[in-house]
Amino acid sequence: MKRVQSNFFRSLFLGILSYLAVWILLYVLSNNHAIPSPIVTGIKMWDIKELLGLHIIASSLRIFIALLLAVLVGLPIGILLSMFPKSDRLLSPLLYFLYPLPKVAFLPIFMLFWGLGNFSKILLLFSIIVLQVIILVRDGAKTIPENYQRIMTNFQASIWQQIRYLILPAIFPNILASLRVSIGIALASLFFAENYATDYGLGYLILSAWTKMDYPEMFAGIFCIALLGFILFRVIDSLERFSY
Amino acid sequence: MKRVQSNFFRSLFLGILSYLAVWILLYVLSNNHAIPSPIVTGIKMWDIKELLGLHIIASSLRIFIALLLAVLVGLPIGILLSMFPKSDRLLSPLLYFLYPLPKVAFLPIFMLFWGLGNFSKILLLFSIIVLQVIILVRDGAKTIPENYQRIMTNFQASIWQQIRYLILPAIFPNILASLRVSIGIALASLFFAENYATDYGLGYLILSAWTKMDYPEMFAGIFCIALLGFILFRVIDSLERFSY
Amino acid sequence: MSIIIKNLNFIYEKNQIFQNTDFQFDDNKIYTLLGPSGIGKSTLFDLLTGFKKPQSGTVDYQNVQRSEILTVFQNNQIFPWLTVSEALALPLKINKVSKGQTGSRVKRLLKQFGLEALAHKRPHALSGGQLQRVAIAQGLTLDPKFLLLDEPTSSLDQEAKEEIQDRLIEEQHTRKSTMIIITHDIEEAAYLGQEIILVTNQRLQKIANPTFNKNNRRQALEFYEFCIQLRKQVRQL
Amino acid sequence: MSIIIKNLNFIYEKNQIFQNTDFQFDDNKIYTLLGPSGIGKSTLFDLLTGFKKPQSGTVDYQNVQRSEILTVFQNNQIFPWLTVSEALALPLKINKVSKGQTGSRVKRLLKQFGLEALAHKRPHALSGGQLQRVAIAQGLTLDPKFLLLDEPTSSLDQEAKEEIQDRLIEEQHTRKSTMIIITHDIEEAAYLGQEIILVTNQRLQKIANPTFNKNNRRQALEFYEFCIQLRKQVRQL
Amino acid sequence: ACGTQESNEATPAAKDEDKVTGETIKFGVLPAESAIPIILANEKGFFEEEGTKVDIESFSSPNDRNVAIQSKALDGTISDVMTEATFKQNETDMTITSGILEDFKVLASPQSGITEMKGLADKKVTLVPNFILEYIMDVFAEEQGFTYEVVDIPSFATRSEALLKGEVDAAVYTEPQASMLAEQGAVILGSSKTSGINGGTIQFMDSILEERPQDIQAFYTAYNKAIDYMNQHEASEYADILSEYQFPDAMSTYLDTQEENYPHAQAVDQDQFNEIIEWTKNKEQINQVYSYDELTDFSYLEE
Ligand SMILES: Nc1ncnc2c1ncn2[C@@H]1O[C@H](COP(=O)(O)OP(=O)(O)OP(=O)(O)O)[C@@H](O)[C@H]1O
Ligand SMILES: Nc1ncnc2c1ncn2[C@@H]1O[C@H](COP(=O)(O)OP(=O)(O)OP(=O)(O)O)[C@@H](O)[C@H]1O
Ligand SMILES: [Mg+2]
Ligand SMILES: [Mg+2]
Repeated sequence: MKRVQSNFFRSLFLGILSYLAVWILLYVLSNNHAIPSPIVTGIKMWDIKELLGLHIIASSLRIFIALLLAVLVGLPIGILLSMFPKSDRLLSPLLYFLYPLPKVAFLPIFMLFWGLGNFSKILLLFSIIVLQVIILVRDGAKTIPENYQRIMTNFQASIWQQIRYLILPAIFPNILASLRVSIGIALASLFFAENYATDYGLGYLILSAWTKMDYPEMFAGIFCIALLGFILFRVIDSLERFSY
Repeated sequence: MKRVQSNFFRSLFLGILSYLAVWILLYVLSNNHAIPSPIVTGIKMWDIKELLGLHIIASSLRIFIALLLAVLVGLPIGILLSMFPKSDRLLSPLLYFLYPLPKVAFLPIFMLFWGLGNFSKILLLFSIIVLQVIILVRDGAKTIPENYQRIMTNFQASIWQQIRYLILPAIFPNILASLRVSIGIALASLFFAENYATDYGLGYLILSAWTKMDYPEMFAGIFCIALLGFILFRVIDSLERFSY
Repeated sequence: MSIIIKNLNFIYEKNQIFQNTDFQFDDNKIYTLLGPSGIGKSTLFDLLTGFKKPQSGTVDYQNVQRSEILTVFQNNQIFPWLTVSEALALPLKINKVSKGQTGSRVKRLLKQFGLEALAHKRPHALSGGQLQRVAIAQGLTLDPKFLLLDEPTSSLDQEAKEEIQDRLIEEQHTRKSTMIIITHDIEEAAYLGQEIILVTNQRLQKIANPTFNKNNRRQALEFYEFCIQLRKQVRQL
Repeated sequence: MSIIIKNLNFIYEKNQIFQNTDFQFDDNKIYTLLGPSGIGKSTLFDLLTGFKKPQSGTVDYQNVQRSEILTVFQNNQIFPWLTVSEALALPLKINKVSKGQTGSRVKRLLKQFGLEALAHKRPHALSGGQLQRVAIAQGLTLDPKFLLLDEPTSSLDQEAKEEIQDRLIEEQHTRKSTMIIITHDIEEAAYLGQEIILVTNQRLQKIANPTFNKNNRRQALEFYEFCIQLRKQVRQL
Repeated sequence: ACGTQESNEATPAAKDEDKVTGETIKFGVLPAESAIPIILANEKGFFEEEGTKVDIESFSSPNDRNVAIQSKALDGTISDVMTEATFKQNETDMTITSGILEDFKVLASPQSGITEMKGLADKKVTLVPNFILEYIMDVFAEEQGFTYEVVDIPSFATRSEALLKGEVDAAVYTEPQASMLAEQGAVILGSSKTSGINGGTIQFMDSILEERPQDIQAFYTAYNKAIDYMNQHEASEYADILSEYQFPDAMSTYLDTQEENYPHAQAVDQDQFNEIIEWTKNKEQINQVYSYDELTDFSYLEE
């Protein structure tokens, strides 16, 4: 446990350091007000720390719920598609059509059905993530060696048992990979999900700071997204221990 | 060959059909002007077919170049990270920080350095995709059985040979998966990359139709993105044949 | 209780493995299968369990369920994420055996197969022979009426081999089940087989029916004579 | 030309495999290693190739490069994406052998190992014994000074086994290389081994040095007597 | 498809008798000067005094707002004449009930060296085509007799970077962004307010106008109270409210430099309206000409 923690802080430190290095480089290279100095941004962050906390909490909650829903829905679908090639042949054309759609263009639909509140924001995030999860889980489950399936058939495992004892442990690394991708996309999408009718959320913070041309505030928000992402990523990395 | 083709058309047909079904369902359910009927949209598409073609070509080219660059850069980096755990420990914190950033927020920076032209658009797409590729390739290469590494060591393969004869074939399915994810994201990001200073591109088409509230045109653009995505996905599926 | 093969035809692409093959495996017996490498012994097992479907002909179960037939595969596949005791518990879990029973059964098998010290190891940390013993033990956790073993002792030293052979005979005896064992070891075929079958010529062929005294065969001269004779017989075909 | 083990200690977690072990493998010889399952034979191979590092002690190469030592692993691992002929060509490609030479060498090996009909098959479509022959052939594509074979004939029928054994003897003879062969088959150990080593007690121990006539041993009574004696010797330890 | 006209005339009659319902009015705003009276009315309790309740939903892009309107997620919004006409064409029935406070400025980029409107002849101007920004630019261009090239950059922030970096020669902006850009070196070439160009509007859904006209009246009473408040107080006094709504400091600075009093909510000029509709039709943004009476009803404004 202690080792894991010290690892976490070491890599957090490394992450922040290299992030700052890139930032300073850009700052010096661009010499433009659109890229504020890390120091000015740091001071800004300190000034609005309570507010920042609220923004972070609001965004984290939305992301967390959306991720949870996406895994709850996407995981079973992905597994089913991999187990029943027929269903895959039937459904994957639709998936392939829906996947590349810019979900943000469907805001009207989300608003129409679910209003302006949190629910439609979470659903927007969900709709972006869930297809990723489905496709990565499906692709992962497809690479399970045929031999392994044979063992389960040998023991006359029911479908549910095959999922429980073979597929879930076998695709655990794929689930982690799909979570990584999903978190990245979810965080980047906050930016669109939170650009209407909200008072809290990092996406909202960044966007409104941008409109105000308050670049230090904007970069404070961006840094928080990066930090939030980093922490979520490390949490996922630490789950790798449960992988074989 | 013939089988593959007929398969393609079968699934294209299925895809369009189910896509239309979802669309019609939404159309009927919402009964709102923001979701035009497929027929009206179809007529619109026919009316602007030449223009639509140009939009598709412009977007495809941008996506293609960005994807190519992302694979050329991301594949080697991902492989190196997987081969040298030290480099992974050093670099992954930065990756984890950069990955979740909303790249669109850096548009001003891209513009600053590379102007309003195609180059900055492609670079924006590239910056969105390349981190996906790196992380999915790395995660994929990490799951190569230790036994396989042993065989290569046994034959005293150089690093380059290990990549050529073991890692590339072994992670081929992962490369395909990362391409799928990347294409999805790239197409969805067109929407942002093409939202400035351009005359052609599906993202531009959708956005300008949206501001004009010309919903049939908007949905024509969305349909084209979906179709483009579908075709790219099927191309990738067909590459699966080269997988073991 | 029997598995009856009738007029079986099986072809891989252009490679005819069985042609109009008939055979019947009865209950309460150990069959040993001999035959050159690549002739179709493992394929036969897949046909018996229904994992592969013949192009024509039938495999009928009489008074036996598919779920009462179990294979121990040639490659000793154990899921890489399971420890030895988890691997032994898996078939029991799947068959919804109670926790208590599972625990005691796993314990007994670990002991019988000398795997106690390895209970918490994963497959990658096992030697070839250890893995093979785990695979056999896994096949014995349930009480299959028909147990198909594909070269179950190929990676074992002589002593371990003999131990496992006796273990198998005892298990068969107490359970009154049927075992079908593929082996390349003539002595093993002779020692274990109540019927010895040769797989060749796209057919199954009974070639011997050892009748010597069951106890202490390994010391009996009679046994070695039989082996030498069997070896000659196999070679001639 | 030799590999010299000095004062070797190797421990897996709490499991001591070798303790202050000394041994020397010389050139132009076939060694066979006998020993109970799980004693550390495969581990010894990993130590000889440097794939595993001893906790203390040394493995020294004298007049031999690491690149001239090759292992044929116990599990016959062949990359699932390669066909048989691609698998045989792989080590040659890695060693930058010219295309023409690679082609003819692969062809010869396919013929010698009776794999011609399987040249374009992938591993999943091979039988256990076929896979094993591919693995051995793969080990022979290059001309290693030391070839380490880990139970190379465990999945082969008697006839194929004898063929491979003779193949190995011939290869060793023409190349004047050294082979170290792990086996559980006493006859194999006696037939192939110019020196027979028992792995046990965390030590390597020469137990026999068969000196009977090299030709036609399989027909010689002398050979079988030797085997019986060897078996007893192994069992006693 | 065209909207029904009878509703416009029917509603005002009933409005005096009914009591203000107190139900919420969902009102969409963008972060611009026009939103300030509404924000103040809300924060200073003027809406409450009138017995009504307003939920201010703020949007960062006109697209999102339009979508919300068409999804019937809002009861009223700030936009402009051409947006209203487009809504109508898209069968979203709303009626313009007043104009708004607004001041659009044409800004030249610092690098361009342009100091007067004429200098923009054949230059690149970034704006959102088909809407009020282009209309204003067109009016200026026509007055001065030149043509210019439109560079379409919908994203607001990207537009300002393009301007400051000199990627484009000019841009059209509303307050407070115009002042901010001016602070950073952009040159103000003209102002819609001083040139008397007005296109911005407040409109409500026909359904709410029909069902709760008294609420809308109350809305305007409070709105005017807020205007009075703005006239009586320095902007710096309510600067913290503005910053809570994510307005930059430049907003209060700009407000304080205004010499004239802000006007109460007022009707949109009919000639101006017709010109805008004509322009919008010419842009093929709408395919029919809407009349003043069809789209407006200013009877909710107290005399
Ligand atoms: N999936 C497959 N596709 C095509 N041919 C196959 C496939 N599996 C096996 N074969 C071929 O079928 C033949 C029989 O294979 P099988 O595994 O049954 O042999 P076996 O008798 O078990 O041999 P061994 O003793 O070597 O294990 C072999 O020649 C093999 O090459
Ligand atoms: N990676 C590992 N971690 C821990 N223990 C291991 C590991 N690999 C092997 N062992 C243990 O070390 C011992 C020696 O293993 P090894 O594979 O060398 O045996 P072996 O002599 O080759 O046996 P066999 O004849 O069964 O192949 C075994 O008891 C095994 O459980
Ligand atoms: Mg077999
Ligand atoms: Mg071993």
